[in-house]
Order: sequence, then C-alpha cells, then structure tokens
Amino acid sequence: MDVNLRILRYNPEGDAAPHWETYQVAVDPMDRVLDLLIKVKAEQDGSLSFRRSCGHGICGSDAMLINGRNRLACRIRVDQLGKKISVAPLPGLPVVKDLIVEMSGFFGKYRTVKPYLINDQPEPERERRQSPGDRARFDDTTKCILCAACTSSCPSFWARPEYVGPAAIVQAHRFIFDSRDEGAAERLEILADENGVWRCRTIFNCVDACPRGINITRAILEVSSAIVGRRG
Amino acid sequence: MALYSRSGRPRPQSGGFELAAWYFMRLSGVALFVLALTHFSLQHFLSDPKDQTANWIFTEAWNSVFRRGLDWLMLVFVLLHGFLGMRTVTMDYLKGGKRTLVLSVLYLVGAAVFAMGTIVVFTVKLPGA
Amino acid sequence: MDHPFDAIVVGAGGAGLWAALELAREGVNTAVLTKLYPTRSHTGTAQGGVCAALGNLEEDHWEWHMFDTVKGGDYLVDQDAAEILAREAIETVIELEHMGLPFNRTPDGKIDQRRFGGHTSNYGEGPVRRACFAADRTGHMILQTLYQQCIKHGVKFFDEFQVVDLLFEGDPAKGGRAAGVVAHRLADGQLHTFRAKAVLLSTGGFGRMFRITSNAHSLTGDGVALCYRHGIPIQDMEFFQFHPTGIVGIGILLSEAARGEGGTLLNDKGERFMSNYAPKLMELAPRDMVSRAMYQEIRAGRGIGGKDYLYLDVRHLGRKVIEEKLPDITDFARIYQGVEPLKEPVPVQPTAHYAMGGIPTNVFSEVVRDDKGTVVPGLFAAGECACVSVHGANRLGTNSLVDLLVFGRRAGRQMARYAGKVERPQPIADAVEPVRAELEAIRGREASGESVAVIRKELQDVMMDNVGVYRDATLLTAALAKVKELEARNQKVAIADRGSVFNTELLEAQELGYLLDLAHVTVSAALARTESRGAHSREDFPERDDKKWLKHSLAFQGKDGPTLRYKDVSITRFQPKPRTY
Amino acid sequence: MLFRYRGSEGMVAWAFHRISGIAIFAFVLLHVFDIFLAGASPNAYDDLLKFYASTLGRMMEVLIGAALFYHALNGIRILLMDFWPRLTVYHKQIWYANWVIFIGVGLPGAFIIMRPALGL
Ligand SMILES: Cc1cc2nc3c(=O)[nH]c(=O)nc-3n(C[C@H](O)[C@H](O)[C@H](O)COP(=O)(O)OP(=O)(O)OC[C@H]3O[C@@H](n4cnc5c(N)ncnc54)[C@H](O)[C@@H]3O)c2cc1C
Ligand code: HEM
Ligand code: SF4
Ligand code: F3S
Ligand code: FES
Repeated sequence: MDVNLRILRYNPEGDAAPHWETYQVAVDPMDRVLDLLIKVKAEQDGSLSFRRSCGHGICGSDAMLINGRNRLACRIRVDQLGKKISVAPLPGLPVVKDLIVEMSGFFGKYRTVKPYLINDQPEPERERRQSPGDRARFDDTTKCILCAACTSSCPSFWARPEYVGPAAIVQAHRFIFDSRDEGAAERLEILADENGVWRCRTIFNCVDACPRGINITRAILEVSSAIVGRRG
Repeated sequence: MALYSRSGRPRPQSGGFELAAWYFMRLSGVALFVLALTHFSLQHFLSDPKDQTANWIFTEAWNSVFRRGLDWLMLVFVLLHGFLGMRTVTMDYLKGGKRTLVLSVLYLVGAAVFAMGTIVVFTVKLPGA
Repeated sequence: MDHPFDAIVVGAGGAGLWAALELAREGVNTAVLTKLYPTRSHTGTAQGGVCAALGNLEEDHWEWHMFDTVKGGDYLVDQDAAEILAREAIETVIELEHMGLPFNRTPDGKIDQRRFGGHTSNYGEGPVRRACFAADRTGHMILQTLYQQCIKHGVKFFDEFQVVDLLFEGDPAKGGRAAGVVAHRLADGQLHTFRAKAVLLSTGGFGRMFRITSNAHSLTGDGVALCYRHGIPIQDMEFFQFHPTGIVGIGILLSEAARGEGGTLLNDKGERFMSNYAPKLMELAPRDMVSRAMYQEIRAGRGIGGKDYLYLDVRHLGRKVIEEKLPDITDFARIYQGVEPLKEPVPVQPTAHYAMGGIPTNVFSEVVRDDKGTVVPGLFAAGECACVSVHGANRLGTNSLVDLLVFGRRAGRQMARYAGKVERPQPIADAVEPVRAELEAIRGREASGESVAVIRKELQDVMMDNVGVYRDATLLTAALAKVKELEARNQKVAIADRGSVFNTELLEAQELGYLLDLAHVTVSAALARTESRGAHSREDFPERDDKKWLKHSLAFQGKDGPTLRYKDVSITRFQPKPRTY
Repeated sequence: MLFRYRGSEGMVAWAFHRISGIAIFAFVLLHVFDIFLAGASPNAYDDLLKFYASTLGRMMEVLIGAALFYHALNGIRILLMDFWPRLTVYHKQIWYANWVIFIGVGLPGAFIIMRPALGL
C-alpha cells in the first residue's frame, strides 16, 4: 500500500519559513508513522529530522501533529489514518528544525511545580506504608511521560503560553495526592497563580492527545477543587 | 496553620483574584441559569414582544418591587459574569497595549451599562406608587 | 567551549541519574550529559520489576537472590559482585520508596512483589515473589523518580549533548587518567569539551545491532565503543540476551511480568511446551532457556501455523489482573499487533534484549583495563554499558534495574571520594580535533557514498540471522566476514544533511561506527568461545566447558579487529553445578 | 492553530461556549440600552420594538435564545465537572445530553417565538 505523506519541513539554515513537502511511501498498514519517517529519512531525504528513541510509546520523544491531532508517531498506525497522512511539529512550541520543537520552556514549567516528593520526616527503616487505596488515588498521573502532546494541544496554552499547561499540572497532581507527600500546600499555592489551573477551560484536547490515556482534565479539576477547598 | 480541603490535602491560604473570578463565574453561572432563562421565558413564552411596549414594561412587567429586584440582580450577575468572561477572552487573544486598551474600554462600557440599567430599574416609578 | 566540572555523568538512565544524585548530595560539582532528554532514557521502558529479597509476601533472603543470580548467569558471574548486588538491592529499593517511587502495595501497605523468571526460594525450590513493581512500568517510575530527585537536588543537566569522544591525560591503556569528554550539542552542532576529575559512562546497551530488538533506536553502545577505541578492553561481549516474548517482527517487549503473573507459552498444538524443557519453573525459567526452547519448537515445526512464532497466553488471568497489573503490555499487543489479549493469545518471538557484556569494572564501578583489575583512574562505568559482572552469561529478569541502582549508587559515591582527592585536569590542547575531523569527514563526503541506513540494515540482518539465539562456526565465520566488509564500506558512508542544527543523520553515521565496532567484537568473541553457556549457545559445542571456559573474555582493539584475552571468574560461595530448572 | 487542530467534542463545546458567550454579551449591551430607552424615551423604544416583533427580529431572538440556551446548558456541564471531577469521564455524554435537551426544548421554543411571524 502506498501513502501520500506530507511533512511540514523547516531548515533553519536555509528556509525562511516552514513549507510542506510530499513523499510517496510504500508501507504496510500496520506500520506506524514513525516507521514512515524513518523510511523517508533512509530512502528519500536523509536530512529529515525528528526525535525518536524507544519506538513504542514510552519515552515521549516523538509527539507531533499527525493529521491534525497530537500523537506519538510510534503509536499511531497507518491503518488508523488512511492513505493521506500529514505530519507537522507540535503546535504552539517554537520549531527548531523539521519536526523538532524547542522543549526547554515545557520542561521549565514542569520544574516550577516542584515535581518531587516533599517529606521532611525522618525516614523509617523500611518502606513507608501506603494502602492500596491511597496508592490508587494518584495512579493515573504517574503514567505521564512528559511528551508535551497535551500542553501543545491546548487552545488555552496557544492563547497564553504563560499557562503552566496540563502536563505540569498532571505532574503536580501526582504528588499532591500522594499520601506520603507533604508539599501539597506549596504546590497548590503555585498552581493557584493566574497562570495555573484557572487557565484550563475544560477543552479536553489534552485528554484526546495523551498517549498514556491519562484523564488529564480530571486531574486538573481535582487540583482546582483542592485549591478551592471543596473535594478532590 | 494549614487549612485542609475536603480531599484531605492541605490547601493554600488564598488563590487571589483568579480564584475569586473562577468561583464567581461558576456561582453567577448557576444564578444566571435560573434568572436569565426565566427572564427569557417570561419575555418570549408567557408574553410576546409585539405587546411589550414601554408602557407594558412599567405597568405589567415591572409593577412589583420583586420583579424589578430580580431583574436588577440579573443585571448585576450578567454584567459581572459577562465582563469577567470578556476579560478572559480579551486576555487570551490580545497582548500588550491592545489588551490594555480593549480592557479599559470594556470596563468603561461596563460601568456605563451598569449605570444605565440601574437608573431605569430604580428611577421609573412604580404605577402604584 | 570548555566546561570545567568535578564530575561528569554521561547518560541519564537509571544508573547515571542515581550516580548524579549521590554526587549532588555530596556537593560535588557535577554535569550530566545525555543525548536525549533524561526522561527519554531506555530505563523508562523496563516494565516488570526490580528484585530485592524484601520478603514482604513470603520468606526470602538475599543469599537466595545471590544464588539465583549466579546460577542464572551460568556461573560466569563474579560472585563478590553478585553478593553486593543481592544485599544492596534491599536498601536501594527501600531508598527508592523513600524518594517517592509509587510501588504497588500489599493490603497491609508494604511494597508488593511478584514472581519473575529464575528467581527462586531456598536455592532453586520454586518461584518466589521477589520483584518489586509499579504496575508494568517499574522502569518508568524509577527513571521519573530519580530525575525528580535530581531536580530537587539541583543537578546540572546538559540535555541533547551527545558525547562523541573521551579525553584522557596520557594513554589510558598505560596508566593515563580520565580527563573529560567531548560532546556534540545537537541544537547547533557545536563541539564542547567538559573537563572533570571523574567521568562516569552510563550510556546503556547496544541492542540496535540486531534487527529485532526491544532496545531504543538510541541504544548504540556509544560509551562502550568509545572505551574500546581508547584501548580499554570490553568484556564478555559474546553474551547477548534474547528475551523470549517480543512482538513478532518488531521486537517490542512483552515483559516477563506477563509470565510472572501466570501467563503461559503455547505452541501450535496448544501445548505448554516449557514442561519439556524446565519442568519445575516452566515459563519462569531463565530467559536463555525459554528462548532456546522456543527456537526448538519453531524448528520442530510447532510454531504457530508452522511459522516462526509462538503464543503467549494471558486470557485465563482475568480482566482485573490484566488491567491492573499488566496494562501497558496489553496496550502494546493491541496497538502494535492488533491483538486483544483478553480474548486471544498473543504471537511472540525472541527479541534481542540485553547486553551482558560491556566495559569491565570492579565493584566500585571503576573501569579496569586488564585481567588483573588495574583501574583507569577517574573513569567509571555503570548500568547496562558496564560489566561488573553480575549477570555472567545470562541476566535474570529484574536484575538489570537492581544493577543500575546498586552500582549507579556505588559509582556516585566512589566518584565523590575520588574527586575529593585529585586535582582537576588541565585543558587539553586541540582536544576536539580528532572527532571534529572524523565528523567533518563524514559530513564533507560526496553524497555518492552508501547511506547509513543501508549499511545499518545489513549489519542488523547478519547479526540477527547469524549471531542470534543459536550460533555455530559456519554462521559466525560468515558473520565475521560480513561485518568486516561492512566496516570497509562504512569508511565511505555518506550523508545528505550538511547542516549543523540537529544533524541527526551525522550522529546516526557516528553511531553506526560504534555498532560496527561492537558487532565485530561480539562475533569474534562468540567464534572464539567453543562452548555453550548462558545466552551463548553454540550448536557445534552444545556443552558447557568449565575447565576451559569458566572465564571472562576481554577484547582489546587491534589493527584488524579485536584481540581476545581472558580473566578468571570470582567464585566465593557457590561452586559451578549443572544448570537445571 | 485554532482552525488547523482537529479537536473533538470538548473543543467544539468550548468554541461554541465562547462564541455564544460573546454573542450574548453583545446582546446584553444592546438590551440594557433599549430598556434604558424605554425609561428615557418611550416612543423611540416602541419603534425599536416593532423591529423586535418583525420576522427578522424574531429570527434574531431565536438565535440569541439558542445561544443563551446552549451557553447555559454547557455552562452547567462545565460546572458539573468542576465540582465533581470524576464526571469528566462522561464529558462527551453530557454534551450529547445537552444537545438532546437543547433540541427538545429549543425547537418548541423557537416555534412559539416564530408563531406570530408565521401567521399561526
Ligand atoms: C523493553 C525493556 C524492558 C526491560 N525490562 C526490565 C525489567 O523489567 N527489569 C530489569 O531489571 N531490567 C529490564 N530491562 C533492562 C534495563 O531496563 C536496562 O538494561 C537499563 O534500563 C539500562 O539502564 P542504563 O542506565 O544503563 O541506560 P539507559 O537507561 O539506556 O540510558 C542510557 C543513557 O545514556 C545516554 N547516552 C547514550 N549514549 C550517549 C552519548 N553518546 N552521549 C550522551 N549520552 C548518551 C542516553 O541519552 C540515556 O540517557 C528492560 C529493557 C528493555 C529494553
Ligand atoms: C444562563 C446561564 C449561564 C451559565 C450557566 C453560564 C456559565 C458560564 C461558565 C461556567 C463560564 C465559564 C467557562 C469557562 O471557564 O470555561 C462562562 C463563561 C462565559 N459566559 Fe456564561 N453563563 C451563563 C450566561 C451567560 C450570559 C447571560 C452571558 C452574557 C453576558 C455569558 C457570557 C459569558 C462569557 C463571555 C464567558 C467567557 C467565555 C470563555 O471564557 O470562553 N454567560 N459562562
Ligand atoms: S500528560 Fe499525557 S500528553 Fe501530557 S505530557 Fe504526560 S503523557 Fe504526554
Ligand atoms: S486542553 Fe487545555 S483547557 Fe484544559 S482540559 Fe486540557 S488543559
Ligand atoms: S519513540 Fe519513544 S515515545 Fe515514540
């Protein structure tokens, strides 16, 4: 089967602006978009640049805009997309080259929510106890692989890039609702800021985009509920 | 002393203006759901625009303090809700000078409309008075 | 650009991050360099678990764990190192929990544990629950947790800096000490030198020399190959583990956790064929055995539909176990194979998974350069790229994560000690010149040469077909010739990208060179070892030969290929015995 | 980006909510103004009223009513999720339920408003 693959190319050392290029690629319907990109790089244009590592949806390198939605290239198959496939870099983040975007802002925001366990109590000899129920409380948000698909799919983030974004809130949620953590108040204070949870307009693009199937909006609303002081 | 939310997590002392705005949008939303929809139904389903002359308004619709109070309350909510909403929209799509300009205009218009609405509600005499 | 530091960590997988954390806690001025963002490291893909004899669910002792490790490694394991591994596994896992790792929990709130291949109670009696886990994303949680702690402790990261050369004061093969590294910054193609007293290599494995592998595209053995090129030997390269349950054709791993939770392997006739190979442990026998059993079934024509794969069946585990304990694996089967594991058995075949060999180190993670354990001052290695050797001829499932934690931590501590004792090396004149010339040669070459992709593909094919689960002299000799041919062709490899910003093609060309070096060593060492041990199975020499071969191989770079030497195995508690399960 | 991204229900719901909010806002300004007119200049107001009662005027009222009704229903959807985050799982279902209510109540409503114009 042949597909018509359009890629939004940009070479900072030559192009004034990004432009679409079209490639014909012979593929198997079970191939993933990442396979197509690798194929184009191998057979048609070696200068095509994109990030990739694990190849099976767990490292978070290759989130990009595929047929109008943020997807991991290594997790979406040709048969899910059809014969016309378009690939562009993640929206809302500065493009460096071809499908590669600048991620430092994204990781910078991640760092602002104190994404680490805060607990100053003396450590016990053995593990801290945590009931399976308490553990389940934040299970969903531990899955995040920091791929940025969510944040860069959020219209509220496009409108105001200052918004910390769903990914950072997901990471904060993972600690705020961990019974072993004592830093919830600090984190909630940070997220109560004008660029925090209030920027979420429950658009759900993030949930649709998340390759890990995290219910991000729920996590965000649980955090805002915790700030408002109602329930979680 | 840390405050605890019902979720059992310590919560911050305050969320500032954004929290208040967020909360108010929701509370006024509930209020408006009742007020605005009732208002619209009264105007369109229980009566018809063709009969709603100025005179009708004063003699029928607004001939009780209760109805006037209700409409004034709606005015307050609608304006605050609408302006907070428009503030969000403006801040989403406009930056810098333009943002300041549009917001200033919004606030001025808001104040003017509030004044106009309040004047009518309170200055028009009740027929019975 | 020259960056002076006291310690440098190359690679931000589990091993590198823990070392960096130790260094940060000791206040050593440290830089972590990684060619990916740290959270993209392949440690994040580890699914099943990390073993420690916590005994949370049933009786367990570190001695048992040590025994299993030694036996699993077919007695090629250095037992002093295995003892450290099994003992310190317990404290490192507890420490991870204290750092916030969200382990699954038992009803009374302790860390939950599951069964895993080759881990037994009472020296081989039956399977034991030893693998601590966080659903089937244990590695992900380890990577995240360590990265979080590094952020907390202010570790300095240089993300997307690919190390392309090592710097030494003097010749490391003759007593010279490590002085730093040269790194290529992907964002702009600039070469930077990082100077430091102590350098840790934790660059992970090199499964990308095989066609079907569970390894990331980025696992190209950079650190190992760079050591080799600087005259440091590499150890036990003939031992490469094939994991039994890879997704057919692409090699993505379906963790042993699936079998740990009770999944079974079936042949075309629907038989649990493992009963013929490992009656006691069945599917939970060590990986080398299961992979061989699968090959034998396939050869005997009992592959599914006579083809080259078998079935992994988890249907009987029920929805709850599958969804709570194996969610990712089920997801992989759905996405990459279009198979619904709740209803159908999943087609699997062995996949190239783990390099037992690597940079030889002592138990303090210091790199050693000969059979007498002479240390290269200031150079450290930990994680999959290192060979301590705790895995011997075959690694047990979950023991790699333990290896990262235990020896990553030891590396950090030892580096801090060492850095406190010595002066920082002086800048080396023209330090970047050799690699600059090398990279410029590739970039400047006429585009008429062969592409990276073609040579890499041929390498992966020959390694998979000739140097896989079963080997013999004919296959290996042919492979050796092929690798040499590819090395020659690689001298003329050409790339299309002339730019400097994210020239990933240039770096792929560089990485191909590393793979070729390591493949060459692997084939040579495999050809030389005329016995079968652990993952190294010679059909022309099917028996283990302790008299001749109970020793580690060390490959030194020579003029045309590696020269091999050997060193003794450290045996403390457990004398070699036949290996049955 | 807003137009290139293929969002699903949630994004459409939001876009409509925002557009309807702005539309109602504009109408409210007008409406307060006309009521003010009723107090200040009853005759001018009665002229304006003729327009409101015309067919075109009624059609606009239907539109504004639809906007208000959509906005109100979706506003409740947002509120529900805000206060019971687990309802986010059903955000699409709630949205579709909204449409059922919207059509079920809105069509008869529109009919009532338009009836005089249709001569019924
Ligand atoms: C699919 C899969 C499942 C597994 N499951 C388990 C399991 O359940 N239990 C278990 O114990 N083990 C498991 N393993 C094995 C284990 O995960 C790995 O051996 C281990 O994670 C390797 O860790 P590491 O720290 O050595 O390297 P990695 O995590 O691979 O990290 C390598 C780092 O080095 C960097 N790097 C590489 N080259 C360069 C360079 N030139 N310059 C700069 N940086 C560089 C990379 O960017 C990366 O940060 C699994 C492996 C795979 C592939
Ligand atoms: C009838 C009942 C109403 C309800 C239940 C309601 C509810 C809401 C809610 C909950 C929001 C916040 C949305 C968010 O944060 O994403 C909102 C936004 C908004 N509302 Fe209302 N509202 C109602 C009526 C009105 C009216 C009468 C107006 C006009 C003045 C209006 C104008 C707006 C505007 C402009 C916004 C901002 C839109 C945005 O941010 O996208 N609303 N409404
Ligand atoms: S929440 Fe999901 S989409 Fe967002 S960064 Fe994490 S994994 Fe990616
Ligand atoms: S897309 Fe954006 S608005 Fe909220 S629900 Fe997701 S963060
Ligand atoms: S390559 Fe790792 S997520 Fe796609």
